[in-house]
Formats: sequence, structure tokens, C-alpha cells
Amino acid sequence: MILVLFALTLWAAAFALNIRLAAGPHTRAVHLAVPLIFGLTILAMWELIVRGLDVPMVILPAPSLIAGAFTDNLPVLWADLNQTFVKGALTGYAIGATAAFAVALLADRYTFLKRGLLPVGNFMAALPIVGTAPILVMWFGFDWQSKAAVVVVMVFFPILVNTVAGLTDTQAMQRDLMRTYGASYGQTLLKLRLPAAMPFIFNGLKISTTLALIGAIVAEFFGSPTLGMGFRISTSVGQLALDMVWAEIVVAALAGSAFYGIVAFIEKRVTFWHPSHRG
Amino acid sequence: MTDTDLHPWKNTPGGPEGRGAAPPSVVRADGLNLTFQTNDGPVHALKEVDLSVAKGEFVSFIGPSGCGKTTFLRCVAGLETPTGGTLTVNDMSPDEARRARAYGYVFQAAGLYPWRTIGGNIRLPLEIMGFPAAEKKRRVAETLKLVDLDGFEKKFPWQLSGGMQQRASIARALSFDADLLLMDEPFGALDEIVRDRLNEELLALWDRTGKTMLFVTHSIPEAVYLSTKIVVMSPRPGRISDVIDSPLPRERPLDIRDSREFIEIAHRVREGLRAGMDAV
Amino acid sequence: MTDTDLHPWKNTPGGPEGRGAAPPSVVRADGLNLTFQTNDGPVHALKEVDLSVAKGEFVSFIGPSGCGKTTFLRCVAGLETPTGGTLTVNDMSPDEARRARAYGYVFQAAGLYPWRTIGGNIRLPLEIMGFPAAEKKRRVAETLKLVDLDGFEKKFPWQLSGGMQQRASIARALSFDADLLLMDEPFGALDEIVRDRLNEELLALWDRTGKTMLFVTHSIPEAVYLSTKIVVMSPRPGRISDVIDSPLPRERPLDIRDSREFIEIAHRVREGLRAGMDAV
Amino acid sequence: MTGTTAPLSAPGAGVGRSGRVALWLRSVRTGFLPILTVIAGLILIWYFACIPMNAQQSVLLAERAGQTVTPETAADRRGMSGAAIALRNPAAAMASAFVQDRPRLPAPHQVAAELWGSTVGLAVTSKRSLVYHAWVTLSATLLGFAFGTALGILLAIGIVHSRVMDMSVMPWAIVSQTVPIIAIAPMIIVVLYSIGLQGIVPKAIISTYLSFFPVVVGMVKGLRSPDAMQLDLLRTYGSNQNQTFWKLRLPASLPYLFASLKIGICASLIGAIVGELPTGAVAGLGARLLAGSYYGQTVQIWSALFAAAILAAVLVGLIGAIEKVLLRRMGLNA
Amino acid sequence: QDEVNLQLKWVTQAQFAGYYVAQDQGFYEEENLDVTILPGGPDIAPPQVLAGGGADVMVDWMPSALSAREKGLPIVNIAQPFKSSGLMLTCWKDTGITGPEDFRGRTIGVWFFGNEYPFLSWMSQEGIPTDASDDGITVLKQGFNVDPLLQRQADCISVMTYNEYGQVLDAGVTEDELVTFKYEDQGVATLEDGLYVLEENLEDEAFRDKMVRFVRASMKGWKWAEENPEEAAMIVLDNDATGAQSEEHQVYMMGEIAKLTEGANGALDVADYERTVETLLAGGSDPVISAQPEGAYTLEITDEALN
Ligand SMILES: Nc1ncnc2c1ncn2[C@@H]1O[C@H](COP(=O)(O)OP(=O)(O)OP(=O)(O)O)[C@@H](O)[C@H]1O
Ligand SMILES: Nc1ncnc2c1ncn2[C@@H]1O[C@H](COP(=O)(O)OP(=O)(O)OP(=O)(O)O)[C@@H](O)[C@H]1O
Ligand SMILES: Cc1ncc(C[n+]2csc(CCO)c2C)c(N)n1
Ligand SMILES: [Mg+2]
Ligand SMILES: [Mg+2]
Repeated sequence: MILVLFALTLWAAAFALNIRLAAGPHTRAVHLAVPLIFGLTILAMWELIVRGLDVPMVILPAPSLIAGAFTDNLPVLWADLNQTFVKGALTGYAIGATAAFAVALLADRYTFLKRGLLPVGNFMAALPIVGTAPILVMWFGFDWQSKAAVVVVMVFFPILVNTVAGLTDTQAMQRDLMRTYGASYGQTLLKLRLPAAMPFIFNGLKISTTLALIGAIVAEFFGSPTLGMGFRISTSVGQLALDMVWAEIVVAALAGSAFYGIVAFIEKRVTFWHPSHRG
Repeated sequence: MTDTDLHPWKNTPGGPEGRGAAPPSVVRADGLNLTFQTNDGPVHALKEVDLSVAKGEFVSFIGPSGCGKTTFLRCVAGLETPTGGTLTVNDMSPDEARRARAYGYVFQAAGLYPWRTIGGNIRLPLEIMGFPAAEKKRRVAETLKLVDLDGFEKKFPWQLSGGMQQRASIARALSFDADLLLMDEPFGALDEIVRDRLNEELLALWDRTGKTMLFVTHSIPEAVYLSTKIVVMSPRPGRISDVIDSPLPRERPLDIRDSREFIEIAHRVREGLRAGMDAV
Repeated sequence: MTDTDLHPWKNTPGGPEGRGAAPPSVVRADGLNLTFQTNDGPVHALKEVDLSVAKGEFVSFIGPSGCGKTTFLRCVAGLETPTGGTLTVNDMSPDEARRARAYGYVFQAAGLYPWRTIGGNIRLPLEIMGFPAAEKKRRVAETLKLVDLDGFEKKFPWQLSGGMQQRASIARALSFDADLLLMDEPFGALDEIVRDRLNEELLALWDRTGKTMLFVTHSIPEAVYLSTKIVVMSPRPGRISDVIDSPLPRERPLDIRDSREFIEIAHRVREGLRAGMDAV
Repeated sequence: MTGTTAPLSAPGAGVGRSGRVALWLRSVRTGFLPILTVIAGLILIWYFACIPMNAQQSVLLAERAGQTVTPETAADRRGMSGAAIALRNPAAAMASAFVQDRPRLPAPHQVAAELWGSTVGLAVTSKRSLVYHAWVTLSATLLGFAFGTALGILLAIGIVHSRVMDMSVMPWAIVSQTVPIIAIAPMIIVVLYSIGLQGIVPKAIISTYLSFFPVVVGMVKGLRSPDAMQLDLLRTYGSNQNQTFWKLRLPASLPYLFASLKIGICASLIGAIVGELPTGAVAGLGARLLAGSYYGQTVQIWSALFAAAILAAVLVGLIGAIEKVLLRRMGLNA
Repeated sequence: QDEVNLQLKWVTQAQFAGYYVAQDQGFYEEENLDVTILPGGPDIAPPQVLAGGGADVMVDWMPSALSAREKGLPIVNIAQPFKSSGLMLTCWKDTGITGPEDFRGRTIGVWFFGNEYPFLSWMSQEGIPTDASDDGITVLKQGFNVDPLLQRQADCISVMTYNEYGQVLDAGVTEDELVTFKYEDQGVATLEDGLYVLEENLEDEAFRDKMVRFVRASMKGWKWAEENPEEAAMIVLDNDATGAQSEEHQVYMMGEIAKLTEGANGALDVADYERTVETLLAGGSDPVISAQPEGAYTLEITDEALN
């Protein structure tokens, strides 16, 4: 009980600290420190409350146990990450993004196709992964290929819809300018519409990063080789090795956030000109 | 596509030669009509517009908001298709003229592409028309200097003030040196001083190169100061209510605007405008 | 908060009474300085600005783009905090004056809230200041009529032309009948004819109500036509380069602009502007 | 071809040229014709794909029925692609491509028949009725959606008004969405179990977890969408934070809110379906999906999948309708 | 009435007929019990539910239960309605597999989530690696159905005699196209579907009494089900909220289940227990449990319930 009280005091203290930091000048350090303090406080409270209330390890392990499992199983975690993230998620993401991009260009060129494809596409985007994953595992086998297929299905429509929206997001005047130059379709696409579409395309790409990793992990619940983050999570739950489960979740969160961060970084470089990035 | 299409600079006359002869008609409109179909009925934007613009003329269009100035310019540019009457540009259809890259167009807003630097924006038409690399470089530098923006080539549009952006957009239209310039309120967003400067420079450019100018403005003094011919339009349906030939000399220092001749023309334009308004 | 704070209309003088006495200073700036801290160094937007505006004056501010006109108006409105010097509005600090709802502000763009009807937009300040329902209704109807928009109360902003929107935004600033009006290029987006009309009406309103006006414009004729005092500013750093008291009578028909007096003042303003530019 | 697409979408461009013809063309293009064409095309492709996809089984059935097939034994056919098998045994492949009980890819009409049979063909109270299962899922979806929307809006208000919240909550909200929900769903259920929460609430909480995020992101964007001038206007009236919220930030954020609500309700539906798995998957569309999958009932899986997608489409359509009415009343034509 | 929550290992099906029958026929009521049966599923770990307090008693396989015990979750077997194991591997005959030695280099589907222990300990007894090496087995984490076999993605898959094997046959495969390896026949059988509770709860007299009555009524249900397989199957069907089970399949399953419960009165046969422990300890380099478990079962409940 004392530990729980201590946890609450800690929370109050950290919150006060954060308020002071946020009120001060906004240096780069502050921007890093505030969320970090927030996260560390949550971890500390978690540890204290789990210990204080004697929560069974098989329900919720304490962060210290998770950290232990993490450092003890680095090779396994690395192999799982490689299987699920690099082979499954990244491949699927690349294929899905490329395909969505190609279809978006077609749909953009042929209005008829666009008007027909987008509603149907929206409909298919609503298919729950819990249902598509078993089917795709049946079609594409147990290894990473089926996971990549699941990822393709998951990321295809967000990217398609955003790209199509982006390609039409030019002002009439910008298009007219191209017409006064007698520019061809290809020239207009390359010099006007693609650059103008970039903020939208990156919006789709960013949304899709988290979808990709989650899709690959979930698909492994429906059949996999004896490797992979989803495999490890479900197997470890069955074995009541909850510390390992959380270690994998930590890996997923790290990889997912890093993936998101990288895409967001590239976005910042590519769409530096967009008002939302000019500060 | 022919070779000349790809390399239009090859047959750009460029200089003022041939101006001594009887000037040929660059733009000729006969009974031009344009009706927009909108959800709540047709809008008669241009009605029976007759106009002939000779080579080397500087024609200003003035009239209240919505009278069809922009629409007329867009028709000349082949961006809008008239629903009646005939319109030729350099004896071609406007669409052919557009494809032959016969004109430069300055839109009312600067409309620079934000992902390109100022230099990149001016280079854009040159890239599209397939100018060789060295030529592109030369022309960008030249037009930048012309609009007094040298040193800003590497800056992005949002790093410039509104007036500088407007000048960049004029440079962009000038870069490929078309014989015909269509300008839709190019100086609308500028303050009076900068505007005066640019007016002077535009006049000098016109005088030097003998280009034909179609120029839309809201400002009576600007119209009078610049033009050899002022077209006054009135709205609903948009038509020409008066065409005034300016007796002012080609040489026009800024303070010609305080001269009596100038004030008289301005007065006539204002009266024409008011008459058009009251008729509605 | 006191009762008067909540119900400011209770002590609104409203009429032109007391104008006979020596006019008190409504706005007084002494050695005003304002420096913006930006990523690439400080921008000195206002430098040593001294100005005193008496009750009932109509003061125009004119100057090239970026010279600090808007910044000065924002300081008066308490939207920007000066980095040096003193500034009082009705003998209060600008921030106190803002809280006391001492002024109406018309922004450069109409800036109507698109989810409110014209009537709803005009009602907005009245809602915030807590006017009673009947009073709100009366004032909305009254100001709508003032700007010639009766019948459009239920329309949404995008159903009106640009000029009508601008008038609605003026009505919004007038609705709560503040004694001081700050207007930042209110007519910038309008064509000359509509602008003329609104100029006449604004002048009539000012004459009738005896409000104090601070008015920013780019147009020399507009400044000369409207003002009792013209403040010419020059840029980098923004400061006042000339203050011209207008000898024109209070009654000003539109064609006063063709009068010699008018042209002379306009000339002086133009010279002042040019001098400021060349000094840079 | 250059620019046949451009001028039609450009306001003020091209309408004049073709007049009524363009208007008519537009109405056709915006109508159902393209959708129907695309659907018809997809169904055709789908039928065609059934042949190779189901070829292994079709040929096996033929072999068991005593017909001669090439290659002769299933073991020999093992490594071959469906297309190769179908090409070698066209008759056998065609004969049973669209009628199998457990096809790899069920034919459209099989899915349609199952959908029809398990919705219209049964009393809605029947445990075999998809309507019953859809309702089970829907109730959790709606509850979770309500929680998620409320939580999302509250967080967004906090983030917009407090710098600390902005700096500390937002990064962790992003991280929370990188956590695979299917991994922590069972734990959420067990923890709630142990504090006595059962039934619809645990599922709804998983829906909440998935749906609050799009709402936060959209609402933060929306509440910050008023520009400096709109905010300054209220400052000139001496408006307080409360008034600024109700008179400016909230109305300005509505278009953003609705866009994120549409994403949120889809996420919520997926959450409810995922949440059904660790609750014993006794009822609901997720249970149907899983039960279909235990017994290799592909037709049943596909019909449950389509039911879920139709449900999502209906929900999104509903939100869209509300949006239209509301925004029109506010003069913001959507 | 005393409340009892029973957590099943898997979804509602005839595998758990005894409990549904006892509830349906009022046997629990006779013992003054109010029993709630919680179906399991692919995402539910019954020991976790038990630990979290969501259930009083669970159905689980002994390998998973012993492993959980070793991990520090003290659970105790209080009854064992299943005498024999229904687990087996099914392979295509045309692969040429005749015995465990032929598994080398093959792909085999295995259930995980705590169900992998019997297979892993069998293979380590045979000395066959399961690491996808050339002379080892490529293990697939098998999903919920028999598709991997039908689609020939695996040479062999795990099946239960009473469930998946029937599905393979249902799909049109004949028995002579298949080779099967029952764990029971291979001498590596482990106990399945026992009843387990938390050790600490057993210290409570009221709880023990509740369990005594629960076991008594449940066994009555099992015997009823054995005698009336068709009715039992129908009762299960009535309790299936998914509406996905078919009558034929449940009748088939009930028939097969009856073979497994045959000869059990609910009391744990200590010899069976010891054989199971031995199998699990014999796991070579990576045994499922590393030490002889202590107190992993109690006979007191069944002694009291059945006498
Ligand atoms: N928020 C700000 N941050 C940094 N610099 C600013 C800011 N606002 C204005 N400035 C700078 O201060 C100077 C004065 O700006 P201000 O807007 O007052 O000019 P202005 O006279 O109103 O010009 P315009 O006629 O274009 O409206 C300019 O150089 C401008 O770049
Ligand atoms: N695409 C369009 N569809 C329908 N009506 C249009 C379209 N474009 C212009 N119009 C209408 O045609 C008329 C003329 O418009 P135009 O833009 O040529 O006016 P303008 O003289 O350039 O006015 P401004 O001075 O405001 O630029 C207006 O009434 C306008 O509403
Ligand atoms: C993910 C998953 N885990 C375990 C089993 C195994 N299982 C638990 S109870 C039972 C009996 C009957 O079907 C079986 C086979 C499975 N099928 N799927
Ligand atoms: Mg125009
Ligand atoms: Mg300004």
C-alpha cells in the first residue's frame, strides 16, 4: 500500500516538473525531456503498483521483469524482428505502397476508373484483418509471404486514397499555368501534380507504418513458422511467459515508432515547402 | 510534334524588326460570346465582343468585378472555349496558339510552385519547352535581373514578400520571350510605390521589345499610364462599353500622371465605368 | 469583474455630445518600439513612433509593404506587446482597453466565420459581450441596414460577393458601437467603383457619429479623400516619416478628387513615400 | 488526352466548352455507372480466379470419382500451381470450380447465397443469423465508439489548451498505436475479468483503444484550425478561453471531427471483432469468422467478412449523413 | 446456491459435453451449484484466467498445467475425467512416412499456445531436432483448422481423434490416404482435459466442498453423456452461441470423446500421472519441466466426491 501511495506522489511530482519545463523556453532538450519524464513516470508507477498490489506475474509483469526478459533474449527478439518486421512488414509495405501508387496513377488518369474504384476500395478497406489473415495464410503459406500479403491488403487503401486525393489537390491556376505552356500529361504529372501530392502521399505512408507492423504480427496468430513476433507473443501467452510477451510488445513499439519516425523525417525533408512544416 | 514545337526559341523573332510595316492583327475577336452553364442557370460572361489588337499594342482592360476581363483573357489563352463568334491569335485558333507557345500569361496571384526555388520556378517553362541547359541558365539569370531579383534565385517563394513573389511570376512569364503577353492584374497585390516602379519597367520592356500586351487592371491611373488603348467593360452580360485610344506619347515619365491630358483620359474612363455600372 | 465590464453598452456615450470641448487624446504613443524575435535574427518593426490621436480624428496610415502599419494597429489593439516606449488608449494600457472592449477592429480580410450566417457573424461580439437578447436583435438589424445588407441576414458568407462580405465585416465591428475604430485595409480587395461607394459611406458614418478612426490603406487617393490626418510611414525599421494634416473640408463629394487641393496633397504623400523608400 | 481530366475538375475551367454535354457527362461520371462497371469487372475476375484457385481440389474430386487426370496422383500435383493444373485438366477444373463445399476461393454466388441465407433466410433471433451476430458486434462497437470519441475529444481539448499535455501525451499516443492490439486484448480482458467486468464492456474498451487515436489526431488538428486572424478577432472582443472554445474552436473543428469519426468507427468495429476472440468468441461477427476458420468453412468466413464490411459501410454512411445535415445547417457545405 | 465459474480450454463443443450435460440436466442444481461455463478460444490461456480470478476451476492439459506450476502459478489437478489422449499426428500416406524416423526433413504442423509440449517432448525423446535443419523437422505453427494438410502445405499435422481427424475425413480424404500416429500408441501420451484449481483456494473448506460437489455432478454429466451420445451432442449444440457447429460433427465428436473418457471415474490415476511427468521430464536438452513436481495433484476431492 505504501508503494502505491509512493507511486501517486511520484506522479504528482513528475507532473509538476513537466508543467514547469513546458512553461519555460522550448529548447530541443525540453521537447525530448517532457515526454520522456511522462513515460518514465508511468513506468515507475507501473512497477510500484504491480509490486504494491502484488499483481500476479502471469497477469501483468513489472517493468523490471520485462527489462530482464528483454536483455536475456536479445538474439531471439532480434530474429523475430527480422522475420516479422523486415521480411513481413517492410516487404508488404513496399509492395502495397508501390501497387497503391500505380493504381492511383491509373485512377487519376481515367476518371471513370476513379469513380468506380474508390468506393469499392473503401469497402474493401473495411474488411477486418481477423478474417482476411486466415484466408491469406491459406493462400500464401505459413512463412513471411502470407504476412506480407496481409500487410499489402492493409496498407493499400490508405495510400491509394491519399495519393488520389493528393493528385487532385492542385489549384486551378497551377494547372492552367501548365496549360499555357502547352505541357504534356507526363510533364504536368511530373512537375506539378506529384510534388503537390507529396503531403497527402506521406500522410498515407505514415498511417500505414503502424498498420504494417500490426498487420504482420496479427497474421502470425493464424499460422507461422516457429519464429516471429506474433508467434512469440501467442506462444508465450500460452506458456504464461508474460515478461517475454511484453518484451516483444516493447520491440514492436520501438520498431513501430522508429518506422513512423523515419517516414515522418523523410516527409519533413520532401515536403519542406508545405506550410505545416515551415514552423 | 515538329522540331519547331520542341525548340520554339529557334524562330522567336526576339527583336523589334518589322515594326515599321502595317501592323498585323495579333488578336482578333468577332462577335465573341461565352455562356457558362452553372447549377442555377447560364451566366452570360461575354456578349458580342469585337476587338482587334495590332502587333505591338499595349491594351488595358478595365471594368467592375465580374464583367468578364479574366474570361476574355482566358479565351485568348485557349484556356476557355467561347460558345459563339470567332477568335484568332496570330491567325491560329487560340488552342493552336497555346500549343505553339505563342504567349506568356501572368495570373492575378503569383502562383509560384512552393516546392521550387525562385530560380526553379522561372526555369519551369524552359524545362517544359525543352530549352538546352546553358540557354536555361542564361535566361533565368537574365529575367531575374530584369525584375530586380538577382540574388534571390535560391530562395523559396514563402521566403519572399508578396511583391517579390509577384515579380518572380512576371519573370516566369517573360523567360521564354513570347511575343504576346497576357497579364491579369499582375500588380493587384502590390503597394503603390512598388507598383509605380514595376509600371515604369513594364513600359520600358514593352518599348524595347515591341511585344503585344493584353493587361487587366482595376486601377484607372494604371490603365491610363500604361496603355495605347483602353478597353472599358461592363457587366451582366459582359461586353465592351468603350474603347479609348490614348493620345499620350510613348515616352511616359511617372509624373505624366499629374498632366491634364492624363487626368482627362482618366476622367473619361471613370465616366465610362460609372455609366456601365448604372446601366445594370 | 465589475458590472460595467459585463455590460459595457451601459456607459457607451453613443452620440457626438461633448465634441465641442478640447478633444482629449484617444491614442497616444511615445517612443514606441517593437522588435520581433525571429529565427534569423530580430526584425525591428516599429522604431521610435510618436503619435497622438485626438477624439474624433480620422487618421490614415500609408506606407510600403512591411513598414509596420499593421503592427502599429495591433499594438493599439493590445494584440501585440511593444518592446519599448509607452502607449495608452483612452488613458488605459492597450490590454486594459481591449478587455474594456474600447474599440472595433476591421481586419484586412473579411474573416467572417463560415459557419455563421451574416446575422450570426454580426451577433458574435454582442454574444460575447453579453448583450441582452432584444438589444442584440435591434443592433444586428440596425448595423445591417447601415452597411446596406438588410435582407441578407440569413445568408452564409460564401453566398455573398467579396464586397458584401467586406461590408458585413465592417458591420460586425460597428455593431457594439465602440468609440474607436481600427481598420486595416478594409477595402483592399474591392474594385474601384465599389470602393468609392464605401468610402463615401464611411465618411458619412464618421461625420454622423464622431468616432475616432485609425485607417490603414495602400491607396493614396483613398487616404487623402478620407482623412483629417495622414501618417506616412517608411520601412526597415518602420517609423513615421511624415504627418500631413489635411486642409480639405469635412464635406467631401467624390469629385473633390479632381480638385487641385486634393491633387496637391496626394502629390505630397507620394513624395513622402518615395523619400522613405529611397532612404532605405 | 492532355487535360481532359484537368479542366473538368478545375473550377471555372472547361465548363463553357462543352456546355450541357459536359454537365451530362459529369452526372454520368458521378453516378453509379462506374461503380457498377468496376464491381462487375471485379466479379468477373473473381469468378475466373476461382478456377485455378480451386483446381487442386477440383481435380482431386475428379480423380476420386474415377476420371483420369494428369498428373495422376495428388502427390505429383503437389508442387504445381493451380493454373498449371487447370490448364492440364480444363474439364475437371471447370466442372467443380464454383460448387465446392470448402473451396480455397468461394465463388461470388456462393458467398451471396450464404449471406442471403444467413440474414434474410433466418429469424434474427437465431444463433445462425448473421443479423444477430452483427448486432452483438455492433453494440460493442457503438459503446466503444462512444467511449473512444469522448476520450479522444477530451484529450484533444487538453492538448490544445495545455502545453504539458501536448508535449507529453501526443508522442505516447502514437506509441500506443504501435502496440499490437491482438496481443494485449487478452490481458485487458483478463484484468477486467478479475475486477468483475464482463460482457460488452471489455470488448468496448478494446474498441475505445483503437478509436480514440484518430479522434485525438483529427480534433487536435481541428481545434487548432482557426487561423491567427479568427483568434485575434475574439481577442479584440476580450473573449475568454471558454467563449473562444465554444464560439470558434469547436465549430471550426467539426469538419475534422467528422473525418476522424469515420475512421474511428471503422477502427472501433475492428476493435470489437478483435475483442471477441479472447472473450471466448461466443457470439458476434468475430466469433463467426473464427468459427468458420476452425472448420475450414471458407464460404462462412467470406460471408462474415462481407457482413463486417457492409456494416462498416453503413456506419460510415450514417456518420456521413449526419455530417451533411449538420454542416449544411451550419452553412459549411460538405 | 454456490457460484462456480468453469473455464474451458476451447470453444463449446462435445469435447466438454459432460459439463454442459450436467448443467442442462440439472445435476449442478441438485448439488446446489450455480455453474457458469466460459468457453475458451485461440486467444485464451485458461491458467491466466484462473490466476486473474476470472474462473474457479479450469479444463486444461496436464503438460501446460505442470509447466505453469513450474513457472510459479500453483495449480492443482483435482479430477481427471479423460483417461486417454486423443492427440495424434496425421500424414499423407503418399509422402512415404511410415514411422517417426521419417519425420526428418518434413514439414509438420503443431499447435502452440501451451499445446506444443507433448510434441516437443516426443521429438526430443526420438532425438529429432525441430529447428528446420536438413535432418530435422520444419515446424509450422498450425492455425485452427486442417487446411495445411488439405492444401499440402504440411506433410503431417496435429489432429485430435475427435475433432480435426473427422474434419479431414469430412473433406473427402479417405482413411487409406493417410497415416496416423497416436501419441497413446507411441507411448508418449500425456493427460488431457483435467480439472485444475488454484492451490491456495483448496485451503478454504467451503471451496473444497464446492469442488467436491462440482466434480461429483460433472462426472454424473460425463456418464450421462457417454450413455446418451446423441442427446449430449444436441445439448452441446444448444449451448453453442456461435451457431457454427454442425450436428453431424458434434455427434461424431461425442462418439470419439466417449472412447477417451471410458474407464475413468474422474479420479486421477497416479500411474497415468507419473507416466505423463516422466514423458515431460524426458525432454532431452529442453525438457518441458525440469524437476519432479510436488503437490501438483490431490486425490482428496475425488475421494470425497466419488465415495
Ligand atoms: N509575427 C511576426 N513575426 C516576425 N516578424 C513580423 C511579424 N509580424 C510582422 N513582422 C514583420 O514586421 C514588419 C512589419 O510588418 P507589418 O505587417 O506591420 O507591415 P505592414 O505595414 O502592415 O505591411 P502590409 O502593407 O504588407 O500589410 C515586416 O517586416 C514583417 O515581416
Ligand atoms: N467557371 C465559371 N463558371 C461559372 N461562371 C463563371 C465561371 N468563371 C467566371 N464566371 C462568371 O463569369 C463572369 C465573368 O467572370 P470573370 O472572372 O471574367 O470576371 P472579371 O472581370 O475577371 O472579374 P474580377 O475583376 O473580379 O477578376 C462572372 O459573373 C463570373 O461569376
Ligand atoms: C491456436 C490453437 N491452440 C491450440 C489448439 C489445440 N486445442 C486445444 S483444445 C483442442 C481440442 C479440440 O479441438 C485443441 C485441438 C488449437 N486447435 N488451436
Ligand atoms: Mg479577374
Ligand atoms: Mg498590413
